[in-house]
Amino acid sequence: MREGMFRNPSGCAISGIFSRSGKRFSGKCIIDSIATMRDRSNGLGGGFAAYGIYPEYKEYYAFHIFYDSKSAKKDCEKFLEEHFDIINLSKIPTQKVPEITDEPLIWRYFVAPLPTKLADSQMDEREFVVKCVFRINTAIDGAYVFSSGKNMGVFKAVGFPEDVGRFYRLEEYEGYCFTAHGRYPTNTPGWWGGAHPFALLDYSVVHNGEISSYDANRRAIEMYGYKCTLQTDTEVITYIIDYLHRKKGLKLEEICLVIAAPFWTTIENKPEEERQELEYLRSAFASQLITGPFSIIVGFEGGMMALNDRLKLRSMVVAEKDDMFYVASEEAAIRIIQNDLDKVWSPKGGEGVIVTLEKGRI
Amino acid sequence: MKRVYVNEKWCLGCHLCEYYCAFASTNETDMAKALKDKKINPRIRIESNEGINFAVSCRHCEEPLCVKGCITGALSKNDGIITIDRNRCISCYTCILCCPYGAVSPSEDGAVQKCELCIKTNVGTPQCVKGCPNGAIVYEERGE
Amino acid sequence: MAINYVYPEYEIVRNYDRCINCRVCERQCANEAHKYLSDYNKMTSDDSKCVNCHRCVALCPTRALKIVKSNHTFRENANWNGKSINEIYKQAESGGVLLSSMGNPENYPVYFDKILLNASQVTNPSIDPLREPMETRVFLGAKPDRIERDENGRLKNNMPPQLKLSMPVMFSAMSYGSISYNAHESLARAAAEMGILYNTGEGGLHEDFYKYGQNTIVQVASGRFGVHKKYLDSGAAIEIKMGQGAKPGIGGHLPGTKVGEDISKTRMIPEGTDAISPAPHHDIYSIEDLRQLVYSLKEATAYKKPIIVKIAAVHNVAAIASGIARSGADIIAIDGFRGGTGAAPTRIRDHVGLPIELALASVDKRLRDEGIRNNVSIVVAGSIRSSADIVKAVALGADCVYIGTAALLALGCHLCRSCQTGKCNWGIATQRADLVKRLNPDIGYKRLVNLLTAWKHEIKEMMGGMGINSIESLKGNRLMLRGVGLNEKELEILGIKHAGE
Amino acid sequence: MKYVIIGNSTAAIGAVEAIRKNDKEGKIVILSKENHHVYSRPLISYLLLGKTTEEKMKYRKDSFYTENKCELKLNKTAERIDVENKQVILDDGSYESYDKLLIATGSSPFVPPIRGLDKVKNKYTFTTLDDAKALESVLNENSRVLIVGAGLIGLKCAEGISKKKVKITCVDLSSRVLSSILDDESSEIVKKHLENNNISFYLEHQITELDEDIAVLDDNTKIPFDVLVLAVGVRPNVSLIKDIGGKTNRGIIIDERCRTSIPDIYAAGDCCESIDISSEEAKVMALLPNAYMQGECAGMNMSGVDFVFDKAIPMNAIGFFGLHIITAGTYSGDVYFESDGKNYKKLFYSNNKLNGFILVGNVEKAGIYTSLIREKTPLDTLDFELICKIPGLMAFSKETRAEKLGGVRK
Repeated sequence: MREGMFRNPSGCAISGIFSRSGKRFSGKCIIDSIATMRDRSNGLGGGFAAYGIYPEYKEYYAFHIFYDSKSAKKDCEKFLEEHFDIINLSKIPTQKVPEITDEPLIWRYFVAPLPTKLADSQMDEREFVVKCVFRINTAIDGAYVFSSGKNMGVFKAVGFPEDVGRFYRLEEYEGYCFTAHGRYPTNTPGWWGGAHPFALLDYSVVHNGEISSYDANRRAIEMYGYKCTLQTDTEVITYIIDYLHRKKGLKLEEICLVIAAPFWTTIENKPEEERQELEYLRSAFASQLITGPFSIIVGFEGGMMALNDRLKLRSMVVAEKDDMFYVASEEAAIRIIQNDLDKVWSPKGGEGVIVTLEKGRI
Repeated sequence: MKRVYVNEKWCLGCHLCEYYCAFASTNETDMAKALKDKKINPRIRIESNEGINFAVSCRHCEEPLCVKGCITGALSKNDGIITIDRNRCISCYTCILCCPYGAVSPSEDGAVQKCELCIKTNVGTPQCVKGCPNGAIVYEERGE
Repeated sequence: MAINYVYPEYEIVRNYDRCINCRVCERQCANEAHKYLSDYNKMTSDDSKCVNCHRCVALCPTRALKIVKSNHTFRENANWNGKSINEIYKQAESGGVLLSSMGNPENYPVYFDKILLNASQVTNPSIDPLREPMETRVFLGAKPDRIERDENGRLKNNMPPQLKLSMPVMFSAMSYGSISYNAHESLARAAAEMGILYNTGEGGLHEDFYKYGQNTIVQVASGRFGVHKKYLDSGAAIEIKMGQGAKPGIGGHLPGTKVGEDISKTRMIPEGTDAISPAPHHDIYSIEDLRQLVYSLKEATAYKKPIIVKIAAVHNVAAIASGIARSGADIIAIDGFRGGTGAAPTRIRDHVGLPIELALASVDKRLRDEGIRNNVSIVVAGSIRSSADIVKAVALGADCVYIGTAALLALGCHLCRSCQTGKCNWGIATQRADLVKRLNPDIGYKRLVNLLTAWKHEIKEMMGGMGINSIESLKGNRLMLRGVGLNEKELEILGIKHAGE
Repeated sequence: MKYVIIGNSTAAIGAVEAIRKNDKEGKIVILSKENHHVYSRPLISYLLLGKTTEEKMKYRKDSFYTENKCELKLNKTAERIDVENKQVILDDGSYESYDKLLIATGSSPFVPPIRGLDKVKNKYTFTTLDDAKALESVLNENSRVLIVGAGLIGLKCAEGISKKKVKITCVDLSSRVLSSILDDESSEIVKKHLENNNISFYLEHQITELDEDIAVLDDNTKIPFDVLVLAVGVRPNVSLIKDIGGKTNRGIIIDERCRTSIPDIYAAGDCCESIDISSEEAKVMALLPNAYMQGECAGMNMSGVDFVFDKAIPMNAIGFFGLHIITAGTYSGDVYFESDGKNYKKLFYSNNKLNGFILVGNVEKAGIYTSLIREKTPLDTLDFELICKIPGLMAFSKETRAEKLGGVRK
C-alpha cells in the first residue's frame, strides 16, 4: 500500500539543529541526535532536511526525485527539460546499508525555470515551480519529487532514521541547519515518498502527532490549488504554512497564532489592539486552525521554527548553546550532542520558537 | 420573608391552584383518591371576570386585622405566617368581617379556614404555587 | 345534513376512576373537545374536535387522560392506505387544497440517522471538556480574500461584517403573526442570554423587541411586511427570504383573523386583512436582481450588517448557492424539505424539495470546488433535532444551523400540526389573547436556554471525543463521519466513507 | 418606665403587646377586679352552649403575663387616681404608682329601675364569666327564663342557654330584635329564625311590674318565669376619670392617640367613646376589635411611639343557631339591596363612599366591604356595580390588584 491511499496515524521522533551564525557543520550530529530516540520510531520511515548544503548551486532549485522505473525517469526528465534549464543532474550518492532495502532510483537535479515558459505561465517563479512539482507528482506515474528548494535538500527512506542517514552519507554534507524525523506509523507503508520530512520549495516539515482537524484543514487548503496526495498531517501542515507564509504574506509569528491559535478566553484578556489582531487572525483563517496533538519543526531558507499544538499534547524541548539552537522530542536527544547547554526549556502549547540566521541568509 | 405573589397577567383561570390547595390539606398522597367525588373548599380562590383571572389567598399582612379582631385569640401571627388554631375558633366570623381581601372563609367543621402556606401539611410548601402551570403564583423572597 | 366520511383520528381516553371533574381539560381546550355534564356531574369528550395537542393530558392533575390513535381502520390495502382515503374524503367534501403545518412528516430517509461520528483512541487523545477549554464560538460572514498591512506593517482589520455566536445555532425565521408575541419574546430573550441570534421572519419587528437588536436577524421577504429603515437598522443582520423548505416555490398566507391591532401595526397592513406573500419577489426574477437587492440593503445599512440569503433546498441547490455566493451575500441559509411552517399546502410540504443533509454536502463541495467557500458562511435548517445533528451538519460543512421546530417544542409545542387553525393551545401559533398568555416568556425563555445549554454541553462532549477542541476544526471535517446503510451514490454526495472503511 | 393598666381584658392585652414591641424592660402592672386569667367576654354564651370551655376561652395563653413580664394583680379594684402623685389608690387601701396609666375598665350592665325588681330572687346580668357561671348554676330542664332585652347580649344569652331545654321568652321595648345593628327586614329574618329555635318574643313591650316569679307587661300580659336575665345594655365605666375632672361624655373622651384629657393617662376599649369615621360622630363602640386596636394604640403611645388609630367604625359579626350576620358602618345614603328571603344584603353609600352594610346569611368576603368603609375608598375608583353583586378584588383597578396581590409598589 502506498501513502495517500489511506490515513496513516503515526507516532514519531523529531530533532533539529540550527546555527545562528550560519557556521556550517556536518550532518553527523543530527544522526546521533535522532538515533537516541530509536524507540520512538519503528523502522518504517526516517529522513532529514539539510539547509545550506549546496552553496555552489544556491541560485538553483535542487529537485530530489524518486523513480520507480527507468521509464518514469525518462518521462520526468522530458518534462523537466520542457520547463527548466537543467544545470546539473546526478544520482544522489548513497552507500549500501543492510537495513535499507527496496531502494528506488534516487536522482538530484539543479534547475532554473525556462524564462519563456515562466513568462507564458504568468506566475511568479516559486508558484511556477510548485505547479511543476505537483504536475510531476500527480501526472507522471512512478516519479515523485520529494525535495524542491534552493540550497537545501531532503533525504528520506523507509527504515530507522540513523540507517537512512548512513545510507545517504549525511555526515559528508555540511549545512547550517538540519532537521530529522523518525516515524512510528500504525500501518506498514512500503513507499519511500511517504517518509518524512515533507518539503515544498524550501519549506520542510517534520512532525510528531496526529491532528484531529486533518480533513477540515485538507478540504480548506485544497481550495487554493494544493493536492494532498499523501493524506499525511505533515503534508497538509506544510501546505498550510506555504499558503499562509508565501501566498498570504503572514509572518511566521502570525502563522503560529493561526495554526495554534490562543483560546478565546485568552484573547479576551489581551489589550484591545492585540485582541483585535488575534480575533482577526482566528476568524479570517479559521480553517487553518490545527487541533489535536502535534509538535513540528519547520525548516525554511535562513531559519527554523518549532511549534506545539495549543494544548501541548506532544513533548518538545528546545535548548541553546552559544549560537547553536536545538529542538527535539526529548531532551536526551539534545544532550547526546551537546551536554553543556546555556538554556533548556519546554515551549508552551501554541508558543512558536523561531530562529533565523543573524545575517538573514548565507 | 418569602411570600406568595400573584401575577394576573399569567393567570389562565385553570383553577389548578384550588385543587392543589384542597389536595394538600387532605394530606393524601393521591389526588384522585383525595378529591374524587368531593366538592372542594380551597383556601385560595380564583376570581374570574371577562377574561381576567387571578388567585386570592391570605396576604399574611404586616398589620393583620383578622388577628387583631379575633375574639378568641385563635388567629395569631408567628414568623410572618398567620395561622389559625382550629380548636379555639368558634366561627364568629369576625375575621371574615375584618379581612380586606376576603381571604378567610367558612369551612365545614366549625372553624374558619385560611391559607397557612401549607406549613401544617405533609408537603410543607405552598402547593398552589407548585400546581400553577404558568408561573402566575410564585413563592419568593422580595426583601420587603 | 351531509354524511361525514371522516372518522376522528384520535380518541380521548378518560379514566373515570381518576377524573375529579376539576374541568381543567375543558377550560384549556380551545377546540372544545371536553365538556362538563352538570346534570350527570361527569366530564365527556368529543373525539372529532381533538387535534392531539396534549394540553389537557399535560395539565390533568390526576393523569386521568390520554390520547390514542384511533384503531378504526379501512379494509387493509397496501396501496390505498387510510391517509390517502381520508384525504380524498376531505377534498371531496371541501373542494379545497389540503393545508397542514410544521415539517414534512412522511417517511423519507433521514440521512443524519445514517451517519456516525468518530472518536479518538490511542493514536491521539480525546479531550475532556470538563478539564480543557472547548470552543464553540463561530463567526458568520464573508472572510477577507487578502490581508492588508498599515505603514508599520500591522495587520489592518479588513474583515467584512460578521455575526458572532457563542455556539453554531440560531433560531430560524418565525414571523410575529405566525407565532405569538410571547413566543417571540421568549426567543429574543433566550437568544440574548445565549449570545446567539433569533430571526423576525417576514412579519416585521414589534417595537418592544428593538432592544434585542444585537441578537436579531431582520427578514425581508416577498411581502416586504414591516420593512422600513428603522427595522433594517435595528437588527444585527438582514435576511432576504427567497424560499422556505416546507413550501419551496410557494408564498405565505397569514389569514386576516390573525391580523389584530399589534400585528397590523408591525406588518404595516390594515387590521383584519390577509397578509399574502407572493411566491417570488417581484423585483427578483434572476440572480442579478438578487445581487441588486443585496447591495441596496447593504447601501441602506452602510455596509455594517451581513446579508443572509435564505433558499429552500431544491434540486439544483448547489448551482443556486454558487450564484448567491457571488452575489455579494455574506451568508447563505439553506432550508431542507423537513423545515417547519405555520401553514403550507400539504402536497407541497410533503413532495417538494431535498433533504438538508444532501443539499448541504453538495453546496459545501461546490463552493470549495469553485474556491469561493470563504465568500459566504453556510447556515442549514430543515429539521435539526439534536446536538448530534448539529455536529454532523458542521462536519459536513455547515458553519451554523437554524432551529425552528426544536425551539417551538422547547416552548411546549406538541407537533399537533394544526397551527393553521390559530387555536394553538400552547400559546405559540395563535393570536388569541387568552391562548397567547398561556406561554409565559419567563418560563419559555428559560426552557430555550436550558435546551441550548444542554446541547452545548453535548456538542463539547462529542468534539472532545474526536480530539477537537475548537469548532472551526470540525467544520467540513468529513473524515469524522461514516455512513451506515447508504449506497455508493449517497456516500459520494455526502462525501463520506462507509462505516468500516 | 412603669406602666399601670386598670382592667384585664382585650384593650389591656392590646396595650401590653404594643408596649412590649417598643419597651422590653419597663414594668407593667395590670389591675383586675375579677379573678381570672384574661378571657374573651363574648365567649361566655358559647361556654354555656358548650362550644367552648373555660380553658379555651382564655384570650391569651397561660404564659402570657410571664412572657410579657407583666405583674397581674387580681381582685383589685381601683378606687381613685391621685393625679398629683401619679398613683392609683386601690380598694384595699394600697396604691400603685405609675408613669403611664391606661384606663381599660370596660363597661357594666345597666340595671333598669323596674318596680318590684327587688322581689326577684333569681335575677342575673350577662357580661362576665361569673355572671355566666351563676346563671348556669340555677338553670335546669323546663325552667322558664325571661330575658329583658333583645339586643346582642340578650339574644346571645338566649342562644347560650337554649341548649338546656329551657323555655325562653324575650321582652324588648323596641319593635325589632338587634335594633342597634339591623333594619326592619333583616331583623325580621333573624327574629323568625330565632322563633324557629323556640325563643318567643314580646316586642314593643316593657315590664311594668315584677313579682318573685311573674312579670307584668304594659298590656297586662303576665309572664311567669323562674329566672330573670337583665340585658338592656351596658354603661361605660367612666368614674375614675370623671372623679378627677377628666373629660367624659357617655364614655371617656379620648383623641386618636387614645389620650384622655389628663396627662399620662390613656383610655381604651368599652369604657371610652371615639369617632366613628363612617358617621363622623363620637360614639361608644363596645366592640372587641376596636378595643384591641385602641389598646394597641394607647400602648404604642405610652411607650413613646407616635401612633394613630382613627379607623374606628361600628361593626359586628354575630350568629345565632347557624345564621350569620355581619354589619358595619352607618346605615345612611343610597341603598343597594338584594335578598332571596334567606340571604340578605344591603349596602348604604353616599358622596362616593360606602357608609355601611348589612349581611345576613351569606357573609363571605364581607371584609372587602368593611375595608371600603374603613379606607373611605372613593367608589368611582372601582367597579361599584360589580362589587355590590360580588365582593372581590376584581372590582378594583389592575394597578390596585398588582399592588395588593403582586407586591408591586406604587
